[in-house]
Formats: sequence, C-alpha cells, structure tokens
Amino acid sequence: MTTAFWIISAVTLLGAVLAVTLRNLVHCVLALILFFLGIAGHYFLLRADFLGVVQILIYIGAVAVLILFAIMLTRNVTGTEGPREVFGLKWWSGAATAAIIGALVLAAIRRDELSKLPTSTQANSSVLEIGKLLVTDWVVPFEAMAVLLTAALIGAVVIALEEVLRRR
Amino acid sequence: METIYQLLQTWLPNLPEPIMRLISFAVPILFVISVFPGIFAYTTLIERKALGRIQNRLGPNRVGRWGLLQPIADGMKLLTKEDIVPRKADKFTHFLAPVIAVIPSVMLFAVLPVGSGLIPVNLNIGILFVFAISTGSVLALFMGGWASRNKFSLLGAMRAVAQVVSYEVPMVLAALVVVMATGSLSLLTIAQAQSGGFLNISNWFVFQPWGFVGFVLFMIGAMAESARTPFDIPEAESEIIAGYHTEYSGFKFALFQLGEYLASIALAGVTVTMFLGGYNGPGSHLPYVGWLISMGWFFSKMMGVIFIVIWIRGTWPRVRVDQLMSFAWKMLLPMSIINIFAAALYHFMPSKFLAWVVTAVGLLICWWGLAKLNSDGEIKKRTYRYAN
Amino acid sequence: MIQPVADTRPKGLIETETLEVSIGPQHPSTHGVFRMNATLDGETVVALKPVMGYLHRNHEQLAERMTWLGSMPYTDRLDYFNSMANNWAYALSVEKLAGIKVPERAEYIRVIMTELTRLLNHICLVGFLLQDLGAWGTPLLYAFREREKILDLFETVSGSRMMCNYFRFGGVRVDLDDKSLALAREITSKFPKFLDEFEKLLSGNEVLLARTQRVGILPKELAINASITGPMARASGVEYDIRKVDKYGLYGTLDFRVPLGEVGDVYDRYYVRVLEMRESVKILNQVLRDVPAGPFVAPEVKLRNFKVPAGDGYGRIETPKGELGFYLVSDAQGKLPYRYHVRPPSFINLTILEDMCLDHKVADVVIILGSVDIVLGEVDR
Amino acid sequence: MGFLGKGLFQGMAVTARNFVGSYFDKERMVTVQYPEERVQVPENSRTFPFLVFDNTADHMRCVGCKICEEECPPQCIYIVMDRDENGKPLQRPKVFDIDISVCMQCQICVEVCPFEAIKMDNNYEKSQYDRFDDLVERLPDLLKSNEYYNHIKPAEASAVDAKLKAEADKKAKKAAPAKAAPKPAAPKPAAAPAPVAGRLVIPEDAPFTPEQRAWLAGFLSSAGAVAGPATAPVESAAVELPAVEEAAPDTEAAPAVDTPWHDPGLAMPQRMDLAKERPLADKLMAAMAQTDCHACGYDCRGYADAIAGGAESDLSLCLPGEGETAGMLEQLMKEAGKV
Repeated sequence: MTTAFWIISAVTLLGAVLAVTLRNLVHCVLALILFFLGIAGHYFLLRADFLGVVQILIYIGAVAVLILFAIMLTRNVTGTEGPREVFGLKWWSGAATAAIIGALVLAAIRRDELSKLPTSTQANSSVLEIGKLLVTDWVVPFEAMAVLLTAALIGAVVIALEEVLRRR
Repeated sequence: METIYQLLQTWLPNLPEPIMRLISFAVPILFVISVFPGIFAYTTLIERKALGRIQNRLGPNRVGRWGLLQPIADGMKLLTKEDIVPRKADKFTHFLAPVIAVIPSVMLFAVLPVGSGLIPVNLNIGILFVFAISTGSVLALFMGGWASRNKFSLLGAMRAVAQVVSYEVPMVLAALVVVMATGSLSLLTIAQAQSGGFLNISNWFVFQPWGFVGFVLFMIGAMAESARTPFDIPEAESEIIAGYHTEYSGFKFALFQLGEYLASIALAGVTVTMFLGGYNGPGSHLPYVGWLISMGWFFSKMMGVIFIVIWIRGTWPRVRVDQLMSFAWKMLLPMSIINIFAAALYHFMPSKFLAWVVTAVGLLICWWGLAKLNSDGEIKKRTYRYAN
Repeated sequence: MIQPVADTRPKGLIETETLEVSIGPQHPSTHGVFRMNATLDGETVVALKPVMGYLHRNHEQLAERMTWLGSMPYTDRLDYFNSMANNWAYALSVEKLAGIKVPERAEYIRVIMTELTRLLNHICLVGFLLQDLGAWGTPLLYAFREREKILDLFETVSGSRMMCNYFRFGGVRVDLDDKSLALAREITSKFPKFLDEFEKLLSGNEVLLARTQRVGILPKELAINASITGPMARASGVEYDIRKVDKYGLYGTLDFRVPLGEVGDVYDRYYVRVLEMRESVKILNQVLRDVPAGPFVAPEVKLRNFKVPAGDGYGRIETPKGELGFYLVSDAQGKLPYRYHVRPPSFINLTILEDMCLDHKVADVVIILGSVDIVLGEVDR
Repeated sequence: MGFLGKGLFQGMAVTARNFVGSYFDKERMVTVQYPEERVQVPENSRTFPFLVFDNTADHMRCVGCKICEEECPPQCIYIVMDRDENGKPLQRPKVFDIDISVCMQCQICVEVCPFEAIKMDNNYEKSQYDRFDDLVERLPDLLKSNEYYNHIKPAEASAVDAKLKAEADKKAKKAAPAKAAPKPAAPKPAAAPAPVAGRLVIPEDAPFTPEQRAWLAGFLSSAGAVAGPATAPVESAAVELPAVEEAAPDTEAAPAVDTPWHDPGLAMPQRMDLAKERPLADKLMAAMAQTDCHACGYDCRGYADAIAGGAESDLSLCLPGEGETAGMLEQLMKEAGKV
C-alpha cells in the first residue's frame, strides 16, 4: 500500500508542478487532469471509492473539460506571446497565496482532530453514509449550494439569451 | 475476481497466496482484453454487413467466407498505413489522444456482469464508475481535435465536448431510477434484482413504465455519448469531414475507432444490465450450466442492442448541433426528472397493477406534452398547391 | 483571392471571434470541386462566398471551334445527370435557328427520355440531400437502385448510360424499339410504388422535418429577382415552368400540373421535387400510351456538313434543374457556331447561396447547397 | 404532429423490410459480383471505336479518308494515309491512332463513316499500367474482324452486312453490262495476275464467272482491301484493267467510261494526265482523291461540279487528297481564271 501511495503522490505532485510551469495552456490543463487523477487515486487508497469516482466525474469530466473548452476558444494558447519569465511578480504573489493556504491546512491537520475520527474500513458503506449525512446533518449547506448553482445556471442562460436575442 | 479467488482457495488450497492473487487478477483482465476487442472486430463486420443489407448491398464478402476475415484485413491495412502527423500539430497531444481514447473504453468492461456471478470487478459503485470513466473519452476527443490544428477538427472537438457533457446529465438521471429501485450502485446487484419472475424475464426493468422510459432515455444518451447516428455530429462527415479525427491516419485512427466502438459496446452492455435484465433469461439460474447460459443471454442481448443502434444508423438522418442540444436539455432532461418521480410513485403505490397503469399513462401524457411544448408549431407536414 | 469579411455586427455581452473555414474544394458534400469560404461565429455562418471554376473546361469556346453536331456530346457533360435534357435543349436551339421540323415520333421519344431523366435526377437529388443530412447513404442507395433501371434503359437505347449523345437535329439518333418501350412502361409503372416507400422512409421523419423546415428560406421576390428557375423557384412559389410557358415539344398537349411550394425552404425544395416526380410519371403514362409510328429523325437533316443559316436564336427547355438555354449565333459560313452561350440553371441557382445560408449553422449550409441541386460540370462548364 | 417519433419508426420499418428483402427479393438485391458475374451489356452499348476488316486483317474497310479525324469532337483520332514509294495513296491508313484517354465515346466517328469501317466496341475493360502510351490504340490494336463485330452487335452488324451486300450487288449489276461492252484494254480479265498482287482472297475454286471474278478483285482493291506490299509495277499493271476502274463505289453519277481517272489507286500526275483534254469540271474531279468519301459533302463528281459551277467556294474540303488536291484545285481554278 505504501508503494502505491508514493507512486500516486509522485504523479500527483508532478501533475501539479507541470500545471503551473508549462507554457502551453492546454498542456497545463492536461497536467492539471493528471493531478486530479492522482487525487482520485489517493481517495481510492483511502477506501473512499465514492469520493474517488466523484472526483473523476466532476473534476475531470466536468471542470477540466470546461476549462479546456474555454481555453480552446481563446487566442495565444501556445504561450509563445506575452512575458516569458516564470518567476515574475505574479508568480511570487501566487506562491504567497499557496503558502498561506498550505499553512492553514497544516494547522488544521496539526490540531489532531482528524486522526480521532473513526476510520472506515468498510468501503461499501460510504455511499449510503454520505447520502444520509447530506439529507440530514448537512441539508442546509447542501441546499444552499444547490441554490447557488441554480443561480449560476440562470445567469449563464441570461447571458446566452442575450446573445440569441441580439442575433435575431 | 473474488469468485475466482475463492474458487482457487477451494480447489487448489496448496497454491501460494501471491500466485492465487495473481491468477485471480489475470483471468478477468485477460478475459476483458481478449473477448471485447474480438467483439469489437466482429461488430464492425456485422455493422458493415447489416448496413449493406439495409441498403440492399452485400457488404464485405471478399476476405474469407462471408467476409469473416475482413476485420483482420482492415487491421492489417491500418497497421501498415503511413502515420501522418500535421507539421503544425501539437505532436505530444496528437500522439496521446488516441491512447486516451481507448483506455476508458476498456476500463468500462471491468464492472460489467457478463454472466451469473461473473463480473471482473464487483465495484459497489459500478454505475458511477461507468459514468466517471466514460467522461474520460471526451478528453481524448478534445485532445485529438485540438492538437490537429485543423479547423474542422476543432469544430468536431467543440461539438464532441458540448455533446458529451450535455448528454451525461439525462443519462445519469435515467440511470437513477434503477438505482432507486434496487438501492444499489453495483451493476451486479442490479442484475440480480432483475432475476426471478416468469422465465427470468418478467422482472426486467424494461417492463415497468419507468423502466421503459429510462431504457429509451439511457439508449439515447448512450448513443449520443458514443457519437452514433443520429447524434454523430462530432464526426459528421458531410459537414466537418471527419471531425476530431480528420488528421489521423493509420493505427491512430484505428485506435479512435476502437475506443469509440468499445465505448458503444460497453454502453450497450450497461443498458442491458440495467434495463434488459442483464444476464437473466430462461435457464440462467440453473445450477452448473447457468453461468454459460447467462453469459449467452448477456452477449446476445448486447448484440441485439448493438443491432438496433446499427439499424438506426442505417435509417435516420443526423440532427443539427443546436437541435441536439435543445433535445438534450428540453426533452430528455425534463423527461428523465419526470421519470424519477414516476419511479417514486410506482414504488409507493400499494397496487402494482394500478401503479403500472398510472405511471404508464402519466409518462405518455408527459412525453406528448413535452413534444407539444417543444415543437414551435412550424415543423409539420405540409400540403402543396398546384399551378393548373 | 477571397478577402475575409469584416464582422460589422453589434457587439454583445459575449465577444466572439469568427473562424474562417474553407469548405471545399475537397470536401465530402460540396458535390464536386466547389468551395465555400465561410466565416463562422461558433457554428453560425456570418458570411459565405462561393468559389467556383475548378471544373472549367472551356465548353463555350470549344463549341465555337466545332461543327454544330460536334457540340452535342459535349452537352452531355454539362450536367452529367441529365444528358438527355441537355441534348434536347441544344437540339431545340439549333432546330429553332435552322428551322427544322421534328417528326412526331421523335417528339414522343424526346419527352419519354427527358421525363425519365427528370425522375432519375430528382430521385438522386433526394438521395444526395439525405446523404448530406447524414442518413448514411440508405436513401441514396435506394435512389441509385431505381436510377440504375432507368440508366439501363438509356444504355439499351442510346448505348451509353450517362453520356447518351442521343438527340440529333430534327429527331433522335436511333429509334426506340418495342422492347425498350416495354421496358420504359415497366419502369414507369413500378416507379410510384418505389416513391411511396421512399416517402414513407423520409417524408414523415421528424429528424428530416426538423432539419429541413424553415432552413434556407428563399423568398419569392428574391427568387424572381435572381432569376432562379426550376424546382427551386417553384418551391418558393414562383409559377414558372417552361414546359407550361413555352409549350415546347409535346408539352402543350399533355396533362400535368406544376407543384408549388409556399415557404421556399429546404423541405419545400425537397417535397416539390417528390411531387414533380409524380407528375412526371403522369406525363410518361400519357406519352407511353400513344407513341405514334413514323420516322424518328427528320430525313432532310444532313449529318455531315450541316449548315445553319445566319442569325441568332435562343432555345430553352425545362431541365430537372431549371431553365437550360443555348444562345447560338450563326454567321454566313454556317458551319460552326459563331457564338455559343449556355444559360446553365445550376450556376444561376447557385448565385443566391449566401442569402440562403446566412445565420444558419454549418450543417445547414451543406443541406442548403444540396437542395439547390447543382452539378459542377454545369456550373463551371 | 401526432406522436413524436412516428415518422422515425415508419422509416425503420422501411429499412427493416429492405434488410429482409435483400435476402429474398431479386428486385431489391441488384448487386452483380463483378469479376465472377457480368452483366450482359446491351447491343447498343458503346465504349471505344475499332476498325472492322473483312476476312483477314489486310482487308480493312477503312480507306483513310480522314472524315472521322475531321469530325471527332475531342480530336482524338490521328490518321496518316498509306502511300507507296512514289507517293501514291494506297487507300488505307498507314497510321490510325485513337487516344482513348481523350476519346469521349460519342460515336460520331461511327455515324459519319461512309464505309462502315469504324464501329463502337463494347469492351469496357481497358485498364492499363501506363497513362500515356498504353492508352493510345494503334492500328493493329484497333483492327477487329467482321466476325467479332457480328458477335458483339449481331443485329447492327447484320444490317450493315446486308447493306454492304446490297451495294455490292448493285455494283455487280452495273459492272456486268460494262463488262459486256468490248474493251480493248481488257484482253483477259480472269487471267489478271490478281493473286500475284496479293489482293485477291477469292479462292480459285469459287463458283464465279471470270467477269465476276475480275469485278470482285477490283471491288476489293478499291474498297480498301489492299494488301501490304503491293508494288508499283503491279499497280500500274492493274491500271490497265478496266474492271478496276469500273469497280469504284458510287459511280452512278458518272459512268466509268467517262472518268478513267476515277481510281484512287492512281497518282495525281497520272490522273491529271488522263483528264488533260477534258473540261474544267472533269479536271477538277481528277484532282480529287477519288474515294467518294463525302468528306466534302459531295462525291468527287459532285464536288467538282459544285466548284466549277461556283456553288462551292471552299477548295480545301477534300480530306483524303490532303494538300495535294487543294493545291491542284487552286492551280486549276487560277488557270481557269475563276479565283
């Protein structure tokens, strides 16, 4: 199991590094997909099958594809134009943001509450449990997310509708 | 996998543990990678033969008796063809795309119960796995289309992405009714839930109103997902040449075809498992020979579904890209949501017969109403006048 | 060189870039070597320029270096689906110019051949249209199966399936014997049954209806202004059929109707052709019923050293694609045409392609082009 | 619109019927497995032209008159007339090329040929490995026997044979009275050394009278059935035979006795010599190639009369005579002061 962990971790990190260093935007997204896959692999290792599959379904099947779709329709995908230096001001500000988030996550882990949670060795129960939790304890955030997404959907329709009306 | 492991433990208890594990891994893998590409090869032949007969032609009949060796000849031809990469193409992505096209399609077979108790991997989230993996194929289409640096390829890739993302939604919702009925995401459990009844047939989900609607919706979604006529717009040859694989030749092209066919075969298998009783059929529950009979049932049903897909391909014209989209969002999505309610209604009604009738009538009315709502009144048969 | 068209439309919330796509000259559905330079906004066409001339063969100039008869086989190659109709148009023009009277039997044979040509042209057009719609060749192959029977008849009579070279000034080259007449009757009697099956396959098909209705509308005024002829004009509601207007040949005595469309979209163009086929069957039934005996070619017309008195003339007929006319000028020598000009229906019907395609999707462009019914041999000449 | 999807299922029913029908219904399944099975092509079917010969390849009907070359719309025929070493036309083509990559199979050459010499083949398997030379059919490739013609197009060929036979009979009838008139220059027609000249194919034991025999010899020679190595002396010997003169086709307009030069075997100086003392029309006629090919639109007599009478002003219409005739005609007209 540990061998698998190291391999998957290495792939994940490689994907992450490539995603920020490659010049070609499409290559970046492909590296990002590799990263998502690595994360999904970690979920599988942790016997969270459902989360792993959902990671693939949502992040690769939807998010990455949408990013690609957006990138495909833009100019200068190959990164041959524009500033060439990687370690510019933007990079440093990005690194700072990443460091802050990383520190927060680390702090959360160090608080030692996660390890006290019961570990599930029964893979088959995860779907059922998540489902129950979503409609009982977490029903308010769940519905709030649903409202948010609906709002986003309506917004997209409005923008597209404007385009359709203009064309007529 | 587990079945083989247990069998080995009972029959050859002296075998060392790692070897037992290895064998139990290897057998299903070998089964998947040997049987399904073979089915792919002969599906192409059957497709060409059937289309030929539909069009009053003979179809391939020169290589071997009845053209039986035609797939091999095709493969050899494609292997020996020049591999052309456009000069301005993104070489790496161009190379990677056909490979990625095949991998998810092969992975789909891992969760298909091909016979009574015969499933390569009994994943408890089988259906979700199917949907997650099949979205992977869209990446390949996108990469191929984008990396070719061809405007037609790009258009094809755009269409492919839009289409697959759109049809995923009604397809998942259509599959949801089955999950509701069985309370499980595992394809094996779903198949088991449809056994019993009269000749192992009457419990198939397709005979319930919601099951039938779900079957139709899922078939449409699967056809769109695997870009089959009438939803073959990503590679609509009369419009955008060959879409995303315009710039592919030789074996890369063959890999695209392989991936596409494997995906549609796998989705046919999933359709069979979810709605057409899977491996269940008369005789599939018998001891000793049941596994063989059930396998026969599964594959013949799968080929039946594939034949319907071919038949449709030989008959219908292709829809337009915007019609495709509005069909997905305005017809299929509402219908699949209504279908979920119908399934729930069916579940909670006391009398099953009454439930059957009520849901059937309700779904018919909804279908008719949706069709009325969506037709803008302009599309109809016309009458013509004559000048003297 | 085609210049990119500047996008002058107002900008909206979403700014989009246009994509220029050259559809053709090598493309599966341009019906030959034809090119459309399309500017796309997403999938929508915002500008489209037809580019033609890839198949230019100098037909008119060649004809001016050739005897009157020598051009006859070249007219076969204008619209290679309808060589019989092209032959007639040319023969009619020369006959008009030289004042030749055509024997009655020859007129009957001409009507038979031309109406059969109309059947095969329209049936193939429907097949090709469906091919453009993506129906995987099934309707096309059914159409070809029927077309084959007509072509077999043409081969039996004229010796060639497509390049018939059958008409002569003052008649036809060889007589239509009884066996061929019986074959023609058989084809005519079986055709409506096939047409019914064909319509069952297509006319009610929701996908076809959704794809073709309200697509590529050609308004009546534009059709008249752009001098569109043939089924295309009639689909837009223009009452114009040269068989009725000129009453050339036997058409003045025959009983048939001219179907007219209302909307002028692709579906009307498709269906008007189906209805025209039914009318053609009606014409064929009448003509085949009473073919008179007699000479099949005017005896006074010489094959060689055929001379045409000086003057000019324009002869036109209703080919399946529209008005095909030949404008001929003969000088004092009279051996060769001094001027030879073709009015090709495909070419003129193609001129309004952009007007029909704007604001439609790429997929529609293909079927609109398919519904125009062009043959590049005739467009480029 | 009724039930959504009704039309779609109707369509599927049609294709299903065709699917099943293709196994049982001959009307639906029209495929012919080409290399094994072949469609019987109709008799009228045409592909590329060929040249007909009678009996043996030496007796080709073509006289090399170049009408087809002139009339061919895509100009794919190339003919050079055969001449002996004295420059005398031998009434047959030396070169007859048809470029079948240019030929458009229009059949106009067949229609215009006055000698029934060129006909349309129906062999459609002409694939070659070379785009250039292999697609040019030379004289030996083009020559096919009359039997072959009869085989591929029985009805048409028998009509042609009947027509030729009728013409020949007419000739024979005309020739017979001419024979009856005593001719000083015909001492022994039957003994004419025809076999020596290599032109005769009439067997010695054929049931012909000497007159008929002589006429046939003449007919065959003048109709273009000329053997290869005919030498000049033999030719000039044959000139002495009046039978040969009379046998030229289409001489209704002018009896043979009046136009001794009307023999395509004669060279231009000989012909002009024979017509020396005659009026202009006869001199003009003697300048023609004497094939009566109608390339000009007349027979030789008619064209000469037309020029002499002023009805025809174009002096370049005699195709078989080539530049020689045109030049001579011009010269004669100049001499007569008519140009």
